[in-house]
Order: sequence, then structure tokens, then C-alpha cells
Amino acid sequence: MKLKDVLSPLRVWERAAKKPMTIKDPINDRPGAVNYRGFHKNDFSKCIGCGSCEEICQNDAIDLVPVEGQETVEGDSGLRPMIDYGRCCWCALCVDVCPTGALTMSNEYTWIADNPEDYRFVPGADKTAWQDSEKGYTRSPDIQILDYERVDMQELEPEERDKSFIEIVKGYNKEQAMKEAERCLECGLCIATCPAHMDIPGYIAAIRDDDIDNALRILYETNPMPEICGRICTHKCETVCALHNNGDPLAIRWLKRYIVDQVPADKYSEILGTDHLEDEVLNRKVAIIGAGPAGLSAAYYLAIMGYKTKVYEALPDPGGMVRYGIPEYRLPYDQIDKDIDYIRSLGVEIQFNTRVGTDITLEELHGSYDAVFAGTGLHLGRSTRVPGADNKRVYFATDLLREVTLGNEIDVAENIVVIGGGNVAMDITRTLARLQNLKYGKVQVLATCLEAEDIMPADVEEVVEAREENAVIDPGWGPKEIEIRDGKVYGLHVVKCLSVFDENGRFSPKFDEDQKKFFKADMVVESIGQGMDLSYLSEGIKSDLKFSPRGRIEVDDSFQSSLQWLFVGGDIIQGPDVIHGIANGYIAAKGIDTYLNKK
Amino acid sequence: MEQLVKRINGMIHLKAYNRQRDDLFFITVEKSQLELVLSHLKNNEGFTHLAFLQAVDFLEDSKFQLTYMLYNYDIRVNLGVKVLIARDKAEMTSIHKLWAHAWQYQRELHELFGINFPGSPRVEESFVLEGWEEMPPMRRDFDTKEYSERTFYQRPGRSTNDPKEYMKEKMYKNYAASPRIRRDDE
Amino acid sequence: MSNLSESKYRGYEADRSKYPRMENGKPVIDLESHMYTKLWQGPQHPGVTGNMAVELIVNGDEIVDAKTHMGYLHRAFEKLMERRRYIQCFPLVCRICVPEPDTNEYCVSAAMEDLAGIQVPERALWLRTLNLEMSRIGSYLMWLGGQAGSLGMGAIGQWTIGMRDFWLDLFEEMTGGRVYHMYMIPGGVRKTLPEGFRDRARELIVTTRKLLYDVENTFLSNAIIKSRLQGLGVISPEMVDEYGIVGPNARASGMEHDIRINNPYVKYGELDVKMLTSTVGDAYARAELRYRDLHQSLDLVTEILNRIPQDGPIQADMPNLLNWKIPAGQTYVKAESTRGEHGFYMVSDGSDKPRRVFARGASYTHAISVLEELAVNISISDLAGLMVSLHTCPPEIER
Amino acid sequence: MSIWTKVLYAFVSVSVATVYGLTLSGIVRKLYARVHGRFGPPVWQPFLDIIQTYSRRVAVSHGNMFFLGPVFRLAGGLGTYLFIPVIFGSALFSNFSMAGDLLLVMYFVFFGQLGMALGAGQGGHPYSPLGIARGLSQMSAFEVPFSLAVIAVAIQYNSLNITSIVAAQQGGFMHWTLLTNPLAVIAAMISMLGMNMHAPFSIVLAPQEIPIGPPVEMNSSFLSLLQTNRGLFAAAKLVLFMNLFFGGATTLVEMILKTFFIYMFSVFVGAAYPRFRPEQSFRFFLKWPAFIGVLSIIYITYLGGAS
Repeated sequence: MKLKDVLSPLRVWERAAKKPMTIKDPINDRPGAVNYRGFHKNDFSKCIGCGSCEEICQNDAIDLVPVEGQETVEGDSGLRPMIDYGRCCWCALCVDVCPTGALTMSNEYTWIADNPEDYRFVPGADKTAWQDSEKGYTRSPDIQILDYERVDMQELEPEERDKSFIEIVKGYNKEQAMKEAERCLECGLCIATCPAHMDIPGYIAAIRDDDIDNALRILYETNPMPEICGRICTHKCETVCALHNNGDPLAIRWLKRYIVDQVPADKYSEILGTDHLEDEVLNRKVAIIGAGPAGLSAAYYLAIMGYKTKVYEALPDPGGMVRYGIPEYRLPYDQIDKDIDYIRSLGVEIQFNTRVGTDITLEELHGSYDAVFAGTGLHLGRSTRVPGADNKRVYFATDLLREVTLGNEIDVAENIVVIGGGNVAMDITRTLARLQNLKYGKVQVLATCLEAEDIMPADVEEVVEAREENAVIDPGWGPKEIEIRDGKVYGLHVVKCLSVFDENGRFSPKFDEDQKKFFKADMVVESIGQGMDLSYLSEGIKSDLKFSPRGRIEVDDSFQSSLQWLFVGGDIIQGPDVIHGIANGYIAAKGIDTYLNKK
Repeated sequence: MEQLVKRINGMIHLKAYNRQRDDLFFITVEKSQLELVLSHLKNNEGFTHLAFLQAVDFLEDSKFQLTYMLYNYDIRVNLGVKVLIARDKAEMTSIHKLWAHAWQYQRELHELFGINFPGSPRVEESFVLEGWEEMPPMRRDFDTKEYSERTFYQRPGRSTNDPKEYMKEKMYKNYAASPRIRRDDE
Repeated sequence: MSNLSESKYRGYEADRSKYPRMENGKPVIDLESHMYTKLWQGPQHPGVTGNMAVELIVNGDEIVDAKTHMGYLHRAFEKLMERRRYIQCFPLVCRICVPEPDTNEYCVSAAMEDLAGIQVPERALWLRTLNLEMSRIGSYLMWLGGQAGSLGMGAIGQWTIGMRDFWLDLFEEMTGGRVYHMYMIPGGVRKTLPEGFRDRARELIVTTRKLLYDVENTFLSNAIIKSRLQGLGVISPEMVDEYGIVGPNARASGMEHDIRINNPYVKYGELDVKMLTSTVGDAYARAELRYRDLHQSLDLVTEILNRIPQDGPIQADMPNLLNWKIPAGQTYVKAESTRGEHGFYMVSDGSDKPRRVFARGASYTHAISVLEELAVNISISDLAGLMVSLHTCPPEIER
Repeated sequence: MSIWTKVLYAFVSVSVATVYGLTLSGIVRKLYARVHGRFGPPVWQPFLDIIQTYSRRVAVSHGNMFFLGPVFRLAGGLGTYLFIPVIFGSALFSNFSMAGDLLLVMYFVFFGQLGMALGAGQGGHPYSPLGIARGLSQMSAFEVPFSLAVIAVAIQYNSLNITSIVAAQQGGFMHWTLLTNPLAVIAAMISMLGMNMHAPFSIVLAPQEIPIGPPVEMNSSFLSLLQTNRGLFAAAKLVLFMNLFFGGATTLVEMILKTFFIYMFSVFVGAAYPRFRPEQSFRFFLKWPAFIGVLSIIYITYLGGAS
């Protein structure tokens, strides 16, 4: 035993003179660190109630509960997370996963309450002292739990595509589709927004599990035209995708296309279990006017319910606006045929080149069928009615597109101006660009519209792609006059459009007459909307039908008109877009079933 | 490492060999030859450190996989020796004479997986689960959730909503499901 | 000194006339003979590290048989992980060891990355190294207090636990949590260093060194400490392999093995880690070794702070972790915790949940086989000191 | 002086001593805290502890002897204190000092522990007997140097009456036993380390080994009795040491100052060391302190220390 070892320990007393290490009043003197994982906060203006926090919580500490004042709307379930602090372990995974960044934590770490139930609370709804605290844990922008980047879609190069009508989008391969499907949160917010309420997370999960058959079954639950939808659907679902708050929404449309592209047409009936439908045929007949999405959708569901259906179509091929309104480079005809052929294979009969109202009257149909569904679509163009619009070299986009599909020659001019900024305008612009390219070897087509660039109704990618194909898009101008020289179109005069809608959101454009522009053109195409052709309704029927103030036929929830035997759906009721048409057809089919069973 | 594998393969039949990392290898051997391989590795090849002995339940194949993780201090390499044994009446030779701490892994496996190691000291004693009457809990077919629901009670008053179902209820309740088409799982 | 051939579990019978008779590796205790008393140290006992119990058979103050009992904090993490997605495992594993949770976090993330073939970015690796080394400091400080406290010297315990709290303050700034940091997610880390962190850390290193100077004067150079720790719990070099002894316990007995040097992980390969060893193998040698290792950790943290890149990604490009599936495979990832080799053995079957996760804690052998062996023949007053000198941590045993 | 006055005085004296002892232990806690780098609890914390434990319901009880244990312990403290004259020349604080009171006090120092041993033994907890064995063994061990020192003092002053021992030391610090018989004081002070049970001799309570030892089963009012005794007994022991070795006190202030510094000796050592193993502790007392004690007797008897 060394003396040093005996005496040296007495130096502990040196510490007695020093300032103690502890803090007298830790709760007040020592706040949590700036990014401390304290108690939860929730910013209701951002939260969409997607439930990702509940999904990732490994402790089952989070419940989704309805909260007063939070309405269930498209893109927001109205549910909010309730956290059970008896279970929470403050790992903050819920904060990291939150796709909107609404859920965060404060650096508060003391909370005293008498009632244990208080510790189960809805951050943001229940008043807490830390709700507005600036400090606390938030997701670092450098990390991600979810994958916010979409798998790029392979497309044809602009140089290749503007010479032909070959489909631009190549579609996902299996690896890409699996990777994209992996991004899905399975929150299901999209389902409510989809007009057909397709089980989107369901079929995406099926892609992840590589169970394409099941995925196809899920598609056909409410949508008998997945090839068509997989290409040209307006994908409202993607606008409410939870991932969209922080990055790219899931490519739901392309995934749907991926599913159907994998299945050959001859496997459909086997996979969907429709190979023995003829055993269950009922002795009931339904007539359908128009072989468009609405009509065929109704026909499909009526057919699998056992009804005999017959479709009357004015044009020589099925598909309606899907075929005659959408150019081939977006939706190849063989893909339309794939969907429709399957529907026809179920016993749906289509009589082409038969226009109801002229070749056969609606009354006749009523006489020989138990019910009639009309999905006649919007085939008429609308005119700007500016001076000169009545010239023969001023066309409607719908007419031109129909002519292209029918294979008729179009007299394409060297200089063309398109009026309109919607998807149809883009379709006709790009179609004309291709035709010009084939005819003259160069593109001189210009599209102009009232709306400024940022509020153009067309899809952004449509505009971008049109420009890639050398078409000029010059938005923000209102047409003033089509100048006619010697009976020929000379060009279009436009003035600057300042705003399109008034304070109440009604259409009421305001112009600045001083800012003028002139687009030289030999040919003008108007694409500012479509109108319905209800000429097949005889006067007698028209007088029995109820119309809304805006001129549409009034229908109830199941698309039954005031004439009980007549169901109406599709673009003439809702839309215009294909998915509404499909959804209408589906509901109408159910409605017809109910109506006929009651009868 | 390849040479070592060759040497062992000369001695016994090696069922599989794979390299996971530069310092981690796995070999799979026959159940009957395990003791031989291990003592060879320990005494002649320098794999003197037994890091652990653990089991993996491959319920689908009705097999347990036992992994003996060895380490060689000289070449600084981990070698996992894998053995597949039958799952029902699982039994394995004890290696408590090779390593003095092996018995406790074997005792743990006996309790948590129900694998017996005849001759291993104190193998019958309970390890962490005194008074446990269910099946060995680390087996895959032991359902923890079912057990806890049976044994404990939930905090009352908790209920949650699926956003999908909730939105359907609120927004499109009358949108009926499709006729005839049925999914796999229904 | 414990002799291998006397080991209880090897089937040999040595001269144990003073001790209870052995049968099948179990001592036969006749409590009716009034020669022995059965005494439970724990599970509630201030001298026991964490929640475990040692069942002692004592003859007077002398322990003639010891048996470790576990099961007082079994939380079935390994089983729970089998029912959770990979990302959901990560809040669980840190709870396997309170004083040093980061090693678990590192191992489980690294095992997932190894199986999924993910490369962690450079900056994240440095941040992980910093985190791991800081947690080693925290753990050693806690241990130092425990070792002094177990011998009844409260002052050192208060100092070092107090100092550890300053390190926890740094952790709080860095990770958002004090005890359970939950910092290393698969693919990287969760946060970058906050502003001013380096300066505060450097300041704290200076303060810690001052405290360690005091500790050296009052703890290592303390006649009574020496009289109690020297010769206590001697681990012979032969025991090291036989019992799977790792870490400082093995190094104090002359085993030159430190995973940071021998199988470098994260950024340890680029750091100058020295092999610290001793040849005595008793509790005092272990204490001294840990003390030196603590100084080395402070050196390493200083160096890491100088070398951490200021920018760059902190997470690899990861898929949606909610649906993350890892290809089938098996791996074993280990790291040097303050108690020695800490490893995770992970088996994936290609689904989104692990098939099997096994946490190999160093205490597993230290607290059972080794403790039971070394406890025999010592006084019950030394048991707490022995247990702490082996740096046992019960949650590692019952994961 | 009537017996009733004496009883009244004794009551006052006991109260003052208890309050003083408890305050002292509060101060010591504060000091330890500063060494630990803490602020520590308030000085009055020991009083709060007593009130707190006393207000608790009795949770565990083990029979009559168990009940009597703390009572014996308090009786020991009370007995020790009541026969020590606290302040020289003060009627109020002279207690029941009488001829031969030193012997009685020496007996009472033991008595409490013995009584406690009986009570705690009935508790049935294995740590109790372990603690008792340790306590009694250590007491026997430190009693050797202490008794030797006391014998040396008795021989030196040729008296077994504390009052007269104090009286003999009056007239300046040159007359204190500390200077007249330093060896005895050294032996006694070392044994006081054991008596006060601060580290390194804290083997009886030893929380890390046999958590709290004898009183392990004690709760509520039993514990509050023990805590009260701890204050009183500490004061009694300190006063005894002051009287025997440091010239006693003539005023309350002097008493407080002297006893405080005597106590600080234990605290000073206690903060710096860990605990001995029991056998180390026993051996320690039986070696050097006992030897010094013997030396002090030899010094006093044969080398002319005694005048």
C-alpha cells in the first residue's frame, strides 16, 4: 500500500469547491434541444389524414379518428391521428414518414395531467401548450422514408414521333412497374377521387406481389376499359396522391396500363371468370345508344349480370370519342379493340352505322327493349363566333379528329392556328403537326388560348410534348377576328387576355385591347369545347324529359331519367372524360338492373 | 478461405458454401458431421472463438437451421457453420465440451425453440421464461399477437378508422361493388 | 484464480471438498445441513447491474455457488422484429442496451444494408462513427460510476453520471433523443450536425478530461480500490476463447482483439485506433484498460470532429421503406461496443419482414458462464464489483 | 434540584441534541452532495424524512421483537446521551451525569446495536442477519481500540466520571487529552470512523452488497424511530468524544463547534474512499488502532503521561 494511494483520494474534496454540475430547476432552466423529439404537433392545414403515421407506428400508438371541423373531401379523409402516449416511444418515424410534413414534434418534454385519458390526444385538435412552438423535431430534408421520385416513363424521342402516329409512351417494364408500385403508401385517398372508385392500392399491391391476374380482376371490378384508361385517363387520382404533397405522385395510370399490357386478350375470360356466362342469361333485353365508354361500360356490366344487350352505333367502328376524338399516337386503335373485343366476346352485340333517330327511332327501341341506355357523347364542335368563323377553312377540332380516324384525307394547310388550350386542342395541334410534317416536311402550327400558361386546362405534359414536336403554343390571347382575304383565311387577330374568370369563378374574360397580335394562317381550327347532339330525341320524348337549366338531361343517382325506361350517362351528363363515362355506365347498369327487377 | 473449404470438403461432404463479405463466410454441413467439423475448425484451423449458436425456424420446410458463428483471430474471418435439422422432435448433439459457454446457448434454444441437446448441462432449466406453458415462443407458429390478446386486455376506448373505408362511408356509400367479379382472396 | 479444468460445465470433477457436491454439472446443496445459505442478489438490488438476479449459495460470506437468473425484463425484441417491417425494427433495437444503444442501431442498419446491397454515403458513415464513439464514451462513463459505486464510493459515480449527462446533451442536439437516439436509419442517418456542435463537443472533451484526471487521482490511485479490485475476478488467457470472452474483458487478459482494428467498420479503418491491452486480467486491470480506452475514445471523437465532411448526402437512395423487401440471405454484422463484440445475425427470406434477428450481446457469456465461474470463492461483498467489472448488461442477454 | 426539574432539563437537552444531530446529518448530506458535484437536498431534509416515514402506514411487521428492535435502538441512543454531561457547568445540559457514568455510557453504546440485532433478526430477511453479523463484528473490532483509548483516559484522569474528566481538561487547550495523551486520541478517532459508519467502514448498511442490512425490513414508524435515533446517537457520540478528548464545552456554541469538527473528520475520510470488505475492516481495527491504543495505555501508565 503506497502512501500516495492513501492520500490522493482525499482530493475528492477539490470538487466540493467547484460549481455543482447539476441544474437546480431543470424544467425551467433547461429547455429541450432545438430538434428534441418531444410531444407531437400536427398542422391541420397540411394534414390529409392519409394514415401513414398509423401505418408505420410499430407500437400501434396511433389511431385515425374523425375530428370536428375536418370535412371529408377529395384528397383529405378528414381523419386525424390520435396518439396514445401510453404506447408512443417517441421514435419520430411518424414525423419522418408524413408525406405532407404536417406532423412534427415540439421540444417540450414535460406534461402533467391528472387523468390518464388526457395522454391520448389528437395533436392539432386538442389544445396543447406546444402546438405553436417553433422548435422541435422535423424531418430532415436530406432523408426520406418514402420514395418521392417517380420512375421515369420511357417515351419516343420527339424527332421520331412527330413523323408518325406511333404510340409515344412505351409503358413500364416489369422492373420499373414493381419499383413504381413500391412507392405506394396504400392510404387509399385516391379511391374516393376516382370517378369509378377503383381499388387503386389493391391493384398496385397486386403488382408488387407480381400477381397480375388478381390485379386485372380488381381493375374489372368497376372498369371494363383498362387499356383505354391506362393510356388516356385524366388520372384525377394522381392529383390527390399523398406523395404529391412532397414529390411526384404515383404513376397510377401507367401502372394500370402495365397490368393490362401484361395480359393477352385471350386470357381475359379465363382470368375474370366470364367463360361460362351463357349459362346465366336472363330473358331481358337492354338497348344501348352509342358504343362509347359509357355505353360499352353499361353493356359490359349488364352482360355479366345476364342481360341481352345490343348497342347501336352511328359510326363504323366502336369506341366513340375514345376512337374518334383521341389521336392514335396517344391511344392506338388495337388497344381500343382489345378492350372492346373482350366486351363483345361476352355477347354484347354492336350494330354499326346505325344512327338512332334517323335509321331507327328511340320509340322503336323502347318498344322492343326493356330499357334503353343513351351514352351519345359530345360530338359537335363549338364555335368562337368571331367574325370570319363561318369560313369553310375554319374547322372544329372534333370534326377533324374524326376525319383522321376515319382515314379521310384532310387538306392540311401550311400555316395553321388552333384556338383552344384544352387537351383536345393539344390533340388536334399535334395531329396537324404530324400531318404537316408528312406533307411539307416541316411544322407550322400554332395554338393559342385565353388562359395564361399556368392555368391552361391541358395536361402539362401535353403542352411540353407539343412544343417538343415543334408546335408553337402561345397562351393568353383572346381571338378577335379571323381575317378573310378573297374568301380565304388570312390569319387570326388576337388581343391580350387579362383574366378568364370573374371573382365568382364564372366565365367572363377580360381583355386588354391595346395589346394585339396577329397569327398568320391558311386554316383555323376551333377547339373551345364540345356540344351534345340530342337530335335523336323526338319531340314527344323531349317534352316528357326533364332538363336542367343548363340544357342537360336531368337524371337521378343511378342515371335514370324522368322517363323510367331511359337511362342517360357519359359525357352528356358528366365529364367530358372517359373515366366518368365508364363510371356512369357502371352505375347505370346497376340502376337498370334494379329498375328491371322491380318492374 | 477457398483452401480451407477445400480442406474441409476433403474431410466431409460440404453441402453449401457462400461468401457474404470479405470477412464473413457460411458453410452448410450435415448434421452428423457437425461436431467433427467444429472441433477440426477449432483445433486445427484457428477458429477458436464461438460468437454464438442460434436457430432459425424454416417452418415451411419443417426445418430448423442452426448457425454456429466462429471467428478466427489470425485471419480475422467469421465463419458461420449452418446445419439443417428436422423440426419435429428437434434434437442436436451438444458442443458444451468444445466451448465452455456453449451450454447456455443450448439452454436458450431448448427453451425458446424447443430444440433438445442431450447431455448439455442445465439444458432443462428455464432461461427467461419461468413458468411458461405455451409452445416454445421463438417458433414461427407461435402467434405473439394472438397470445397477447388472450393474456392481456386492450386499453378500452381505442378505435381507429381506415381512411379508405371511412371516405367510402362519407363520400360514396351507395357506389355498389361490382357483380360477379371476385378477387383471389374472397 | 479460476482453473479451467474445474469448470462446472465441462463434466470434470475437481477437488471441491469445501464446495457442494456436483452432479450433472449442478451442485447439490443440502440447505438442511446448515452449512449453506441461499441468498438472492437481485432482481431488485442496488448492486446488480440492471434487472437480473444471481442466486448465491454462501458459506458465511463466501460464495460457493452462483447461478444467474434472467427473465426480469424479457421484451422479446427478436420475436417482435419477426412481426415488424424492417423499418419498424429500428425503434426497437436501441432498447436492447440502455447505456450504449447506438451499437444496436448501427448493427441492425448495417445488417439490412448488407443484405440489400446498399452503399451508405461517406458523410453518413462519418456521422455514424461519431455517434458510435460518443456512445462508447457515454457507456464508459456510466460504467466508471458503476464500478466505483459498486464498491461504495458514491462520489465518482455522481461525477461520471453527471458528465455522461453532458454527453447526452450532445446526443440530444445531434439526434433529438437523450437516451434512445434512434439516429441510424437504414441507408444513413437522420440528421446532420447542428450549428456549433463541434465547438460544444470540443469544449466537453476538455471538461471530460479534467474530470478523468480527478477520477484517476481518486479512483485508480486509491488504496482501498486497489485492495478490493486487484486479484478479483481474474480471467486467464485460456478462458478467453473457452468462454467466448470479448472486448476489454479479453484485452485485459492479453487478447489482442478489437473489432475496430481487426475488422474495421464504418470509418474506423481510417482512424488511428490503438490496441490497448493488459496482461493481468483482474478487475483492476480491466478498470485501468477501460480508463485508457475512454481517453482513446476522446481522442477519436476529436479526430472525427475534424474530419467529418461538411456536406454531402446523409442517406443512400432508398425505396419506400414502408414496402421495403430485402432479398433473401443471411448476414452477421458486428461492432465493438464497450463490452466487446456486439453483433446482429439477420436472416431474410425475401419478404418485407425479417425472418430472424439475433442480437449477440457481449454480456451473454460475461454475465452467465463467466460470472458464475468467477463468482465462486469470493466474498458476497465483491459480487457487485465483479459483476460491474465484467460490464454486464442484462438486456443484452434477454433481447 | 428536584427530580422533576432534572427530568424537564433532560427532556430539553435530549430535544436539543436530537435536533442538532439531525441538522448535522443534513449538513453532511449537503457536503457530500457538493463533493458529488450536486446541490443536494435542503439541510432540513432529515426532518422531512422523519415526518414522512412516520406518517406512513405500517406495511410489514414481524412480531414483538421486531417492534422492540427500533425501541431498543432508540433506548440505546437515549441511554448513551442521558448519562453524558453535555455542557460543563450547565445545569440544563448536565443530564444524569454521575460517578462511573463512563462505564454506563460504554455499555449503552453497545446496547442499541444489540437490541436492534434482536429486532432485525426477527425480520427474517437474510440480509438482516448478514448486516447484524457485520455490524456486531465491526463493533467488536472498533471497540478494542476505543476501549483501550477510554481506559487510557480513565487511567490518565484517574476517574470514571465524565464530568470530572472534563473538569480536568479545563484551562486552555493545552490541557486537552488531545495534547496530553495523543495516542489515545488517535486510537479513539480511528475507531470513531467505524462507529460513525462512514466509508470505508460503511459495511453494515452497504447498499450495493446487502442492501441496508439490519433495517432492511424496517418501514414507516420503525424507520422514523431509527432515523430519530440516528440524530440523537450521533450527537451523543460526538459529545462523548468531545468530553473525553477535546476538553468538553462550557457553552452551547463551543459544543456545536467542537462536535462539528470532530464529525467532519469522519466525513472528510468517508467521501474519499470506497467501502472495505468486512474482513478488511475487522483486521484494520485489530491491527494499528488497537496497537496504538495499547501504546497509549503504556504511555500513560509507565511513561509518566499520568501526573
